[in-house]
Amino acid sequence: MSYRADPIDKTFFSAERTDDLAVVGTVVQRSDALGHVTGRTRFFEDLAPPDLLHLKMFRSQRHHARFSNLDLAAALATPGVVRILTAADIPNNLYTPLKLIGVGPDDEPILAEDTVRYLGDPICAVLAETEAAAYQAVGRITVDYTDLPAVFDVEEALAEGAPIVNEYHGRNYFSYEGHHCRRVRFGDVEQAFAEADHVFEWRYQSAPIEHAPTETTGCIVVPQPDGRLRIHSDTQACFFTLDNTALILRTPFNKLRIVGGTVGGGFGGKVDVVVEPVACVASMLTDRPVKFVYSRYEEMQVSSPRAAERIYIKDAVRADGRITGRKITLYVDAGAYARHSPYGTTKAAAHLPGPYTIPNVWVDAHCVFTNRTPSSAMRGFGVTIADFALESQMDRIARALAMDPLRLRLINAYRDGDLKAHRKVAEGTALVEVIQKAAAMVGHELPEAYRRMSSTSREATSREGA
Amino acid sequence: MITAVRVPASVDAAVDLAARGGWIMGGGTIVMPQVNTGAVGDIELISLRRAGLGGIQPDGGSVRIGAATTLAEVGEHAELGFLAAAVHAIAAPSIRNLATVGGNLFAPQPYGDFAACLLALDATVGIAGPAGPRQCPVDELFRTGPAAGELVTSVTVPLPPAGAWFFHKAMRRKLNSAAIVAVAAVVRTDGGVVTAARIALGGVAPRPVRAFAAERSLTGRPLDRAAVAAAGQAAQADIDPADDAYASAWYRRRVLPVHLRRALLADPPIG
Amino acid sequence: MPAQIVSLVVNGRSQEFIARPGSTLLGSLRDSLGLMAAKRGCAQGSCGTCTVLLDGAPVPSCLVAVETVDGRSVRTLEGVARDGRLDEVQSAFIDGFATQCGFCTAGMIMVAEALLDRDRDPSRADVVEAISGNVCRCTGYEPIVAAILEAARRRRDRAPGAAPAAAGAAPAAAGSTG
Amino acid sequence: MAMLRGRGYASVNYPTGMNLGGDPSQALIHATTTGTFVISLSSVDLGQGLTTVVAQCAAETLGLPFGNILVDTADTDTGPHCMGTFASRGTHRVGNAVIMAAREAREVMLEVAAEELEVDAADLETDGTGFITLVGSDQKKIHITDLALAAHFKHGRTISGRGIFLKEPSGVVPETGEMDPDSCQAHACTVAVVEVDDETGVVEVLELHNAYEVGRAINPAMASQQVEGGAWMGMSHALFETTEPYYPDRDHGPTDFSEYLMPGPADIPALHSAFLERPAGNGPYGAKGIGEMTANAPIPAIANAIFDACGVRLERMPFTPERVLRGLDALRGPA
Repeated sequence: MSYRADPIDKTFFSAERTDDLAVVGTVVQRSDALGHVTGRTRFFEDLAPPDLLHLKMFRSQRHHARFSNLDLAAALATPGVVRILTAADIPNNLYTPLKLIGVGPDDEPILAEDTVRYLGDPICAVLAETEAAAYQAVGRITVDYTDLPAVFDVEEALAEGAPIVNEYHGRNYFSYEGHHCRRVRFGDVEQAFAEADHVFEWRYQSAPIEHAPTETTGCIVVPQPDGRLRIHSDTQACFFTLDNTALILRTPFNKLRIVGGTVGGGFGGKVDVVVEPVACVASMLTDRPVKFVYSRYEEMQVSSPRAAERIYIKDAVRADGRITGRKITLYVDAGAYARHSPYGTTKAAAHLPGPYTIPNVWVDAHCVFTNRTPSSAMRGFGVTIADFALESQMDRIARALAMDPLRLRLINAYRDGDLKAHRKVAEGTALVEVIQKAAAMVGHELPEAYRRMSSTSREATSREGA
Repeated sequence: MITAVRVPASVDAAVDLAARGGWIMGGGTIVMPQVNTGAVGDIELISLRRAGLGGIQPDGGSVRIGAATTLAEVGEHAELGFLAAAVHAIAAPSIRNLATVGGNLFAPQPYGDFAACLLALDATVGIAGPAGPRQCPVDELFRTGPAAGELVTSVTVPLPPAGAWFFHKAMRRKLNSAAIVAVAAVVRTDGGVVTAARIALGGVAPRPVRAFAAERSLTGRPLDRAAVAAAGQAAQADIDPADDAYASAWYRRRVLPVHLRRALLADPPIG
Repeated sequence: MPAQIVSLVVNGRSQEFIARPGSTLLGSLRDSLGLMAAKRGCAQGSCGTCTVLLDGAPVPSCLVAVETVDGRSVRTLEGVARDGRLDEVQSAFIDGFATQCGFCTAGMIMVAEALLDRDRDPSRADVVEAISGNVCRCTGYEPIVAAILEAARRRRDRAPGAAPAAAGAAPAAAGSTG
Repeated sequence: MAMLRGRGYASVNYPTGMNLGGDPSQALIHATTTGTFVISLSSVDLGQGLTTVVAQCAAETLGLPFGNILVDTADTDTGPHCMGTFASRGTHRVGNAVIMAAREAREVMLEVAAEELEVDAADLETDGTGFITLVGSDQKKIHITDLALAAHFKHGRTISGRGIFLKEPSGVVPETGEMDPDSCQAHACTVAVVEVDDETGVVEVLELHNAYEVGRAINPAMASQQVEGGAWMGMSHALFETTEPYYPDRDHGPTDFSEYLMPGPADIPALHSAFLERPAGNGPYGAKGIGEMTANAPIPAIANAIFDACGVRLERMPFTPERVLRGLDALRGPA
């Protein structure tokens, strides 16, 4: 046996789990592995339809600017260039991907009309017989920019008088049902601070992170005999992409077909719908197959990253380690367009104040627009950076109180039946047990009282600090 | 767009082609990334792969390395064993199977560690061009660059005396990383006292640079912690670091003395 | 200058095709010969997904102008299995759960083939260095390292003391340290 | 100089499913005439192994060998709707839909078997090797291949099933944040051991220990793949990664894998992991989604280990050598 299958410790939750399954819980080989090791797995770019056109994007070289005098003449004269698409060619040029679940407003042009809001904002799309010709033509496009003031810091963006990044929102934040941020209000944190033995406040900051899949985002669109378009895509969400694309194309949904499902790494980056719409327009207007695949540069700098976040956490803590109040101000740097960030910010608010039962919680989670590459979904977004902040905070509190960091967590760990800050009753919790297990794995000794703790009940002594 | 790919079968043919313009290409690791992103105009590529520029020839106290010799070949050559660690620190084996000694002279910083080694070794570069062949010290090539139509045909490396070669590269990961600071040095000692030092630094300036101030500081002193620390401070005058994706100029300047010491003195970290 | 006719011996078979100036070995394998196992991950030589063996040595095929390797021998993942039978590296990758998305797999396996052709008994450090130019974003590398070491064991077990059997079309060095 | 060693802890939870629900996935399943069951989906396998684990769920529910299941997915003409692969929802949502479809197909399968064997369907069971048998009898049994042939050619029945999983969409009370965001929560605790070079600020992660509560590890080797790959990504996020190294300044953004720094195979720590299972009532055989969370706990665990090692508190990601060294310099005071 040469694979890793980490052991399952069945002594935990033994009354709730069973061993009566035949296939589930066993190790079977991956059904896709044979194709991978023989090279027979077909990724979207392994399709090679005849008469394929290559699409390369001319992108903004400015952070925030109006532009005029888009000059395509030299590019169109480049041998092999077939057509150049501009905003006027896109039936519904303005969109936002989450409109499918009722999130608005539309705030992002497929191709820029007269304004660019980040370095790399797409302006026009060159279609050519070869990739080299498309690149060459892109290099020959010129445009006159009139720079607009740009803002890059989330708190500066929210300050009075900051330049407006995205006029479709009118302000530099996403508005949640009339509120300037996603809020959680539970108990009374100010009273908790007033009554606390200790108050700790610290700040945390991350920077944008790229999904960096080895396969870049892309698609190949092939016109079909029945007049429909078949879209070979590495999307993470076939129908989500199909539905968004149909809306942008202003075409019946059944005119499109997505074929995908084999993806060279996603990590959330391939949930944005950024290649299929313009490739479909290109295919419809030329009646030829079209490939639009991001270069590695585009994947690194133009595709949406995990948002940078800034998080302030202020905690009310008793001398025994009980956290009685937690006030969190979160700024999610959405970049120039909303994409999935309004969702991720709400997901962050739902996650706070972390896996701990704290009776007084106050959260303001801001989704902020700045003149940078729009951020979007990435593996755990809303939670990953919050966990960095929350668990750093826990460590600092433990050190400030000279407490064992695991005991501090166990004292505050949420249990079945606890009311979370968002007012859902906790069930199926297991934070206590994973801490106990990890402690055992590294030989971190816990006193008997802590080893006896359970997620299914709260021991009477915990309020007194065990 | 690439208009032609020439693969001349001799240096003379390569020189003739180069005289008409075009980009000289060794292994392709510098040129082809630009070709693949369309970042080139209408140019010809002139590959040196078949121009007879391979081969490693020991000649008494020096070794002549053909410009088209790959870094992998250098890393495996017995006479050049002292350079194996430096070669090993460059990129990855698959890149070293392509990248050439000649090409590395033109690798933009913070790449080009082998060029830093050549600078420390006071290597001589063989150049062919319209005006015929010539030899030039590697530091002169860095200062002036080749003339139009010239191409590098070889480097000749004087072999350092036993125990006089030092190399250390600070990286962002253990393998396959550009240089934060690369230190290559030939330091001669007599009775523990430095009689001559030739130190080259990579990653800390637009080109590999000689650490003249550090060399002066070190010469005449015992090769010990105090002298090397002084040289590390002196070296601040020798560098012109920049911010990039790997590290800031501040960081490079801050850790230069540490890495100069780690290059010259073997004091393993205390656990 | 017009396109050139280029000849390669690919997986033991002579192939000729027309190459446009600027074509890479990767582009030619995929577009002219229909061999799709090698992937375009970055076109910069920095990811390793396009790695193939050129005269037995692993190289990023995206950095090779194809006219410059006219007449040489190339081995790709399509040429690794023999008569439909997986070789030791392929089977060890399956058994060791060394794949997730699969996009890096072709490059990883070709690097491993070259390593095991040269060295029947590589150390862990040898394996780590061999794959240090190949990016995997899914696995954390350890299962790949383990699978390559397992493949070396299987190959030694199959042919103890013998010269490497899988050199195939690649005229790899027959010597070994084992 | 010194190499300073430290240990740090982090414990986290993670929600399964799209925030606030409203993210359905469907599955259709049917038997071919020879008893292979084809699951039709439009779900995407990113490499996490969805197609393998849902086939395991189907085999378990049908009571048939894993080899009898095929998955046909990610074609919007042939597969029913799936919201997509994100939010740690694939295994949970699609697994549930597949189980529901397989239950329906199993009912038909047993009904037809009852007709063939002339017994009551309630008295039949599957033996896991391909036979449907009368409880307590060695004689009364039929193989799925024969049964599927009979269903089609003799009884005119389709052995098929439909499945869907939907957590109904819900909203947020904007004033208070009251909401129902998740289907269940998975849990993890990570312990990191690091070494800090006090002259350069370089951090090496030596060990990562992980305890994961996953509801049910449907395929323990593939669950381990998620933990292992995620631990690497978390370490990578912690120490290396960003598209904007001088954030919020936009300069010097990496453009390829040379500049975009991630740990390579020489930089990986020793990894020790274990699973706990507290099955989720709404999960497929109790499984919770762990695809995303595995990168999370290593980040603060490493931050806390760095503090333990050298007293530097990292408030900014990534924890570059420069940030660690600036912290060390601040602690040491002016030279």
